[in-house]
Amino acid sequence: MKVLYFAWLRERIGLSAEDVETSAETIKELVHELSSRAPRYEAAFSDLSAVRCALDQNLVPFDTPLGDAREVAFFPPMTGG
Amino acid sequence: MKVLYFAWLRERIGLSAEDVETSAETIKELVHELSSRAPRYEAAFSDLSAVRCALDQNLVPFDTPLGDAREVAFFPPMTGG
Amino acid sequence: MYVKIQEAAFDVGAQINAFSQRHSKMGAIATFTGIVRDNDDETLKAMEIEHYPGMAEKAISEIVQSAVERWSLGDALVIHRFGTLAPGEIIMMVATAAVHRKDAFEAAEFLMDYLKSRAPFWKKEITKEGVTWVPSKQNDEDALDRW
Amino acid sequence: MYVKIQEAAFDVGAQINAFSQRHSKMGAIATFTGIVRDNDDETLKAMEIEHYPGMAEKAISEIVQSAVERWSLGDALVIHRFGTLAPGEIIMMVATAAVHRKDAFEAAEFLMDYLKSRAPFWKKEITKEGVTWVPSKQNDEDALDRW
Repeated sequence: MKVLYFAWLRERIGLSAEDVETSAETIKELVHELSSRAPRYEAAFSDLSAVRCALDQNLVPFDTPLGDAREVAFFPPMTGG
Repeated sequence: MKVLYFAWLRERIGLSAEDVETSAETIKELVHELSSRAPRYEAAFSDLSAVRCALDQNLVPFDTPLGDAREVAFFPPMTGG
Repeated sequence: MYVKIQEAAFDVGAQINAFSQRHSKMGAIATFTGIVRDNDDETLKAMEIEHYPGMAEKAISEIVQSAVERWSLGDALVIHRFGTLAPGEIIMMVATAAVHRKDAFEAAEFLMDYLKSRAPFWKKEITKEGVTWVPSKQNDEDALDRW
Repeated sequence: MYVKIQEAAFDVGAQINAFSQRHSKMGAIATFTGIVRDNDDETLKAMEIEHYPGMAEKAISEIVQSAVERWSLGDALVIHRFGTLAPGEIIMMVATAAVHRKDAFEAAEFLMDYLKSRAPFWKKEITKEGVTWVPSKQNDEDALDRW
């Protein structure tokens, strides 16, 4: 699936998007998989209270099942307006 | 003093402004004086709950003393905006 | 502070652009524009707006002054027309500038609530059926309780 | 309903005039304009606005749709910019059209409150001292409790 990163998560991980093969069942499991890849992922995801996620462009909680979603995104709390 | 009438009070009394010599002490007394002049004044002032007044361009209650005010105005509740 | 009572039509967009530009150090601009609305039966031919010259400027300036004191406002603007207007024409506008959006919004609502029942204007509707002075509304009076 | 996410600057006044004209059968138009505000030390050089393309349009359209359903709105408009903006530049605007002013104001405030913490935009301040991601504010989050 496609994984997107925005704002300081993008900067910390050093990527804005990547394709990820995963057998994770939930977003949280995917976060654990990514965190175990490299310290830069671990640092980005070290405090999940500062991270929000969207599944197929809908804001959802971390325990949401990935299902057959095509796109998951991680970003800090939004500051629009 | 100068007495002004607006909206349906102006139409009912048939005047937009007039100079009035009065010894009334309050606006209410002035209203009674005017009402005794002619039926068209009496009709205009028959229900004071539907009338507002301003003394020297400040919205005030009917029991306000005329003092040395130069201008008193009578009108229906305002509908600006 | 800018308060203008006039018969002539005005360009709301140009006013808002100029106001925003004057207050570009503020982050938040709220505006309200009032338009002559046709009645439900679409029989309105014109709206005549009568005002009390002198007192209108004075009352609105006082309302604006109290808004500026009560909220953290950079500035506020009110333009209100009088005379004969057709349905669809713009009657009036307010604009407020503040650092925070809550101040800008609340002050604009406050100004509108006060203009509705404390600014010396009276509206007369001329319809195909006849002529009526628009009655004041109890809920416009009640709206003032909020402030 | 009109939702536009764009990098280009836009003319707020022209947008409001066109919106008002399209909805001249409504009596009430409320608008809000957000401007890049310099910080208190006046050291802001630029504001970079990052967004999530696709989701930004989707999230804002949903917010607007829920406002139109919840209030008696004739229509609503949101324009939000992304990219690099200088202090004093306009970031975004909303406009609402309704028969009654209360609906227009409340819906505009609702839209702003949701845009602040539910639309996928992130702001980075570039000052003389360095670069900082603007943190989300607890009172922006709390503002949603009102709705």
